Amino acid sequence: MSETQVIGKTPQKAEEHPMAKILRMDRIPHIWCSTCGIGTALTSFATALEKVNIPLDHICVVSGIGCSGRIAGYVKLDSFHSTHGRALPFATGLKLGNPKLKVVVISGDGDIAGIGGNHLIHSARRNMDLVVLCINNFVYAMTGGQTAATTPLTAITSTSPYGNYERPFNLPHLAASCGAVYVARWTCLHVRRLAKSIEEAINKKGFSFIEIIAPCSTIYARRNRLGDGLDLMKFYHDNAIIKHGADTRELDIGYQDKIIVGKFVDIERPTFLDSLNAWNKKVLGEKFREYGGPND
Amino acid sequence: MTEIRISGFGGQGVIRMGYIIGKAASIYDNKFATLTQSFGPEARGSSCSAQVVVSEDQVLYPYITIPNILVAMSQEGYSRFESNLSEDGMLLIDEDLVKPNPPRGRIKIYSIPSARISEELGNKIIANIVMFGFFTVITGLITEEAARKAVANSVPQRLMDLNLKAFERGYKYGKEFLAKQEKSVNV
Amino acid sequence: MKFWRKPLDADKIQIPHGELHIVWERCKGCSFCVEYCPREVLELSIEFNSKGYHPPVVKKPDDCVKCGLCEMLCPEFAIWVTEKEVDKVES
Amino acid sequence: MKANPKNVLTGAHYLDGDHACSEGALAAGCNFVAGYPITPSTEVVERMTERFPTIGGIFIQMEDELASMAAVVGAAWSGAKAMTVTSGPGFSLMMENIGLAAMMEAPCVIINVQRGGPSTGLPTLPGQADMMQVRWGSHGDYEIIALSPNSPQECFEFTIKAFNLSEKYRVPTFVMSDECVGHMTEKVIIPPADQIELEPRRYTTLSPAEYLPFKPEKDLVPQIIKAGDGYKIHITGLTHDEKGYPVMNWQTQEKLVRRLVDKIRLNQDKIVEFEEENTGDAEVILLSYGISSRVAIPAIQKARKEGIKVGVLRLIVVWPFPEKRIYQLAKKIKAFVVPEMNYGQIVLEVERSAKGQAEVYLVPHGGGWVHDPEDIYKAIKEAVR
Repeated sequence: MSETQVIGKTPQKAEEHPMAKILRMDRIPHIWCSTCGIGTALTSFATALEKVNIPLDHICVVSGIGCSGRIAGYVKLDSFHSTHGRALPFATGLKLGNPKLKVVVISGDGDIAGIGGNHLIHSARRNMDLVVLCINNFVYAMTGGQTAATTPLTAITSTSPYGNYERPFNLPHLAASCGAVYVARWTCLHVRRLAKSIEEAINKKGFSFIEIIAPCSTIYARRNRLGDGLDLMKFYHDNAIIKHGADTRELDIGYQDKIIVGKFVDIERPTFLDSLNAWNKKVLGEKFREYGGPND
Repeated sequence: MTEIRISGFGGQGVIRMGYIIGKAASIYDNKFATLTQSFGPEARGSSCSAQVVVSEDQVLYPYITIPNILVAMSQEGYSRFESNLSEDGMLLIDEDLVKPNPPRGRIKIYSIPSARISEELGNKIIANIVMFGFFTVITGLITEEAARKAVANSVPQRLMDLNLKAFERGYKYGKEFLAKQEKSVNV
Repeated sequence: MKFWRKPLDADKIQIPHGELHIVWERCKGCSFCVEYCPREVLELSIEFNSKGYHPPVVKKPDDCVKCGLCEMLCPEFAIWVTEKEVDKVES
Repeated sequence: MKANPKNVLTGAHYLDGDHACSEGALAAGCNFVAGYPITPSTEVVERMTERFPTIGGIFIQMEDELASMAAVVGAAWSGAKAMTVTSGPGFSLMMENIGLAAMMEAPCVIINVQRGGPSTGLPTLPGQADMMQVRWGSHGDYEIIALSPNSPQECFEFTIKAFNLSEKYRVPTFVMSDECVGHMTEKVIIPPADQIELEPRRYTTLSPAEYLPFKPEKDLVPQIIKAGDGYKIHITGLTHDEKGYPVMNWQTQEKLVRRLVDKIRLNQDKIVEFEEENTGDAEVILLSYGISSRVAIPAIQKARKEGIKVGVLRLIVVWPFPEKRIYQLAKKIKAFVVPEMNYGQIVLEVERSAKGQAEVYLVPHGGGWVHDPEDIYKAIKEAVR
């Protein structure tokens, strides 16, 4: 480590960040803007990984494209940075190719709910054993802040300069109604609860979906004159209401309105692979040969 | 080289009959046989057809051009394809379902109540196998042994007896048909 | 640490002391750590780092109880805290 | 490496081309298929769904072709032998992630049972008009390998070849079948497993500390690992260095993309495969591939009977293109005749390779049926006049 470390104002000998075993420190500093929330979400993910019961060798991260999509490049795990919107089908292939893997999809709202929306609903319907961390900053940030499927009504974006008039998705409701077995929403301020949720989701079998509301200061906050990322964090502090088990139909996010957060769904349902194996065993009996992975 | 077209309506096992002819010729008689079939809405609705080319040498052009044999199991299949049958071809029909015009050229007509026989056997779906038994005798294109093996190895185990029975009925009907014809020629 | 009235289990209470580590050049000056430190241990430096941001500095090192919130909120992996020593409660 | 007997349906079978592709894939060890139904390719996956549960393998019907191709790349990276199957419109939808497979150097096989286009075109009738799309359809520069069968027997054999080439060169490899071959039923002889040679995946022997996922070996192909092996790799569709990390500059682009192209171009003598017949004293050479190469034979026979010296160059591997051989032959003959079921695709490559040394005649056909051999015969006569 060549960087100077400071304690107080007195430079001290370098030590590494406790997350170094999970992060690719050779790639830090990352590309995200000052006061962007993605890094905070990543820290929560890393914190959760310290506690899960799965060996790190078996945990993979798949991202799509965009700001959040870059997360795959910063985790020291088998990590894949795929194409726009296709993180979920890529992850589906990765998981089914080797069912021993635990695959976590971390990507943005544009990627998962916009261009990849079809994959989201079908992955949830199948109860594919994946964890999805959808970092929602309400815009297509990397391309300069265009309207997304999550942009709140009236918010200004580069392609809705007079305000957005398209109804946004209520993502937890979408995921839950399609069959996700674990659904939660937190903001980047709720780091501990978020880490706990991620830990639960990783330890759970089936399709888990966590929406993470993240500040985008450079694009979203600036264009809407909401201050910087810190102002958005303060907004979350004052306006996020924790309501576990809330009816997912009531989780719409209005512009600068209350944000309901919490764990909304935590149920059991057979996964795609469980169903495939159980059904074939039932129908084919002795003749069925379960696929166990690439070394089969 | 022999070109065969089997026509009928969906659900009669037209394609399956083409498959069994091709399998008998290529797998059990060691000839070459290429099956092509009409796909699309036509396979699901009214009429459908299967085409088989049987040859001593490799079949190069996969489609039939002027068929030597037409098997018609429906009036529509007959009307649609009869004009394309070779002038000295063989026309095999289900006599209850197809009312043919007087034959053109030297075309010979061979008829069997295949649907009725299959109903007697208790299952309409084996009309094609009855027809196949008849076909085996009438055309002499494939050996009896190959034909039986092809039937046995192309149907589900639980339906094998029924199918073989259907084949025998068609085969027997064919033998009798030829004997009758010979008699009428001799008289 | 002093209490007005000594808790019954005072001998079991251990309050950890944190030691903060800040990577000066990695910081992008978001000030999340400063804002949300529950004991107001940190403040923004008046100095710039080479990227032009004001990283945090430790204002009250003795007050850090190693809650780790700064570490978790930092989007840059630029601050973390390790355990320094543990205080016993005194009456 | 020999095929696993549990996967191989040894014996003589009466199969259509699509089912023969399935048996080829199984014999090659394919254990993952993601697909979306589309005529006339669906029979391939239907047979896989029937066969997989008893031999160990997973089929998943994805929500669309974009998902299918993305899942194939994911599965390849977790160690599966992965394949997808499609036709016309579905092939177009796969293009972006075919580029991802090329960039991530994921060994995988894509079967395209071509139908008439553009757009929905002729779902139940043949075409050969995706021959340029398979080569150039995704954005950016890359190379692929494509084979074209003309019978169910070749559907079986070429699917195995495709898997082997995709493993050897870590490149998406295509079986460019068509509706005619796919829906044609003929005898297919499947040999015993010990007569089927398979190319093993090029797993690294290096430790995680030494291993670089995109450091090439001598033949320009890097060694691979699979997710979960503890190597903790990062793989991206962005331009990347040997470590796999994205680097956005022209030097990295030059190094990476040139290697992706060169690993096929510089190995092309080992990849290219064709059948050549009577080219020694030929005046005219009939050059074709897939079903067109088959319906051309009666035309060639007829021309030869009339004393026309016709040679044959039939492409088994269409991409990479055998440009060197075509140039050599061009110098000795009058003309090439190229029948294909499109209005001029591979013929452009023949012209390019002949470098003006011989005339090149296209015998076009818009698809929906195969060529009338008579039209090919006429073109041969025209070419020697």
